[in-house]
Amino acid sequence: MESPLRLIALNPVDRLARTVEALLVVASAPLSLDELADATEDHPERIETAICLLRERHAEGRSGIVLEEVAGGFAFRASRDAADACARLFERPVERGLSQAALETLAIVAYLGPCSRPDVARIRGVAADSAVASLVERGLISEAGREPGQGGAVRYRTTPLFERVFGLESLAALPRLDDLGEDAAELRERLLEVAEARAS
Amino acid sequence: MESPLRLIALNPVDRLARTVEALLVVASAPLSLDELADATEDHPERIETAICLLRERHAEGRSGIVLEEVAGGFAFRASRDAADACARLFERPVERGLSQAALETLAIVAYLGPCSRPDVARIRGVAADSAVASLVERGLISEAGREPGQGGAVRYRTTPLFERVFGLESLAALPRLDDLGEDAAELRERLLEVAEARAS
Amino acid sequence: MLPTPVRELELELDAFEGPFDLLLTLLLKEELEPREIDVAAIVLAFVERTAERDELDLEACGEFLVLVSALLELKARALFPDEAAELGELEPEEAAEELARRLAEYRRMKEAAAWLLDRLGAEQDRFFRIGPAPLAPRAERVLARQDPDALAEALRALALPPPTVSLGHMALRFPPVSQFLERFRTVLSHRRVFDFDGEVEGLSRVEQAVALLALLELRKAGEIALSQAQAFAPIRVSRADDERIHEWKARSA
Repeated sequence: MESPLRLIALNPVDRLARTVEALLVVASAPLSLDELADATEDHPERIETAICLLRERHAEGRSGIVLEEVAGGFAFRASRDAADACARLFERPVERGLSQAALETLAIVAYLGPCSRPDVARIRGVAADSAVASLVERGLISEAGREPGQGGAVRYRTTPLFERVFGLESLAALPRLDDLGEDAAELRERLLEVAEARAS
Repeated sequence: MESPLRLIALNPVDRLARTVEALLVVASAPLSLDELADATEDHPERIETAICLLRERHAEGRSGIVLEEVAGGFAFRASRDAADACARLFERPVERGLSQAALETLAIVAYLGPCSRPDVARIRGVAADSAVASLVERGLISEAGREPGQGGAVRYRTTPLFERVFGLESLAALPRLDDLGEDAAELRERLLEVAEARAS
Repeated sequence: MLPTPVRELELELDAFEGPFDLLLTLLLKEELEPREIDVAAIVLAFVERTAERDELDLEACGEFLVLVSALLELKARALFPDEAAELGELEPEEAAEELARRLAEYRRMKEAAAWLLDRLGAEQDRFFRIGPAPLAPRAERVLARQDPDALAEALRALALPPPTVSLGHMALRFPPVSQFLERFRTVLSHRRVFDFDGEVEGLSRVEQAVALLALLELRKAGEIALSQAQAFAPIRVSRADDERIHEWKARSA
């Protein structure tokens, strides 16, 4: 606990520096001087003074948290001493499998051809936004134009990485689903019918 | 620039504390003791000592960066003094408040999860589709497979973000349902009265 | 306690006068027969009360729906003691317990929701970073080799028709009584008399139960007359004015 005396004695620039520190630790992108000034409702010159103070406090060799000026503003990074530990933290073990949501979304896109998020959502019966986003991020599906018509939704198709991961020479090598429909159109029809029954 | 002399003189726990600081400032989610131990290749007990040191250094009122135990691990957050400045710059995941329906749905998923939309509807007596969709969109709940059996409904569970937003060390920090309100006890009493009336 | 508007809803029914929550207590204590309760009148009272207020209290509406549908369920079970067993294998007493259990569960979840709301208020000045740090190293996600059969399986599962969902214990599994009210009114606008059994033939037992409730409500409102030659004989439904004519004829004869 801090003594009241120290609170009173706190230098205003130091107080501002703390607020800037707080903003930077929460930000997920570098913050510019102007953004910091707006957020703190303070003058850019005083922000600069606070930044000077923080630069000293969060210098390489003095703290694990290092203040860095990058394009677009200021951000915290890990100190160089901690590079190995950071590498271990971010080096992810090989993932064994996909979530149910990801697997279903991937199956729909692979078997039915380019599909939009609304398509996937209709067939699965739940919103597909996060599943699609995560598959795009992993490089298993990618954008493939838009649905016809103005303002059509973005469509997605599987990528070469998808084929590699599933050990397929091409999409034609997918296990057959003849019992569900003769072609992609019939399959789509069937899936939409079931989805409708599920929703009602 | 720091003198080599000071580097040599650096206390080993202090050095470890700096590495932990560095890991926490780049991590995208709270890190558990084990994760910190793995990344630093150090013993959990020593990590604990380092955390103690950091807790003091990054205490409310002492730094803009505050160390917090949350969602099963440790994370940095902005100091409370900086809340106004943060609010001007960042949108909280639940900035615009949660509807009563969303809060009830969230409570059901947190306590009974993983559970499906029909589960939620059964308890609330009304459909929960839009509440579930809004909670998924805010990242407070996410898909967790489907119910077993044919045509099973998608199940949901709360996310680590839920724990962070509500400041819970873990889901175990939720109050026990039995402790909630006297209404439940009163209803149970009525129930017992019914049972006794029938037995007599 | 129930939210004020529902709890304090003053009811003036034939069988009961007082606040809704007392009615509920009496039902749970089995001091009142569910079959004596005029559900339509309760709905009417609630709608009137709601209309008097400027604001629509959705919470109260939700609470009310749960209560009324549970009440309807109790009433249907009490009306069909034999079929109740078939419907949900629940005795009326068990149904009462089930109602209390369901209400308790819903109430606990509401309490939990209130707790979360409080907590959210208390956490309003704590900000964490959501998402990755701006200068964090980028992590590559490496996925192990996957089996393409898993894709086929996933799609096959999505193509399976869902099980016929058993809504046996859902509060809102009844078709609306109003549906049958309208239906019977329409039939009677074309015909003076019809057989209830013939009209509900082919409907599920639950639908038949609700249809009978509708019939009773119409009878209570004085819109129709009911007659039955003997127990288990078809129920004959006629317009109320026709009944009066019959009565008059009978008395004059």
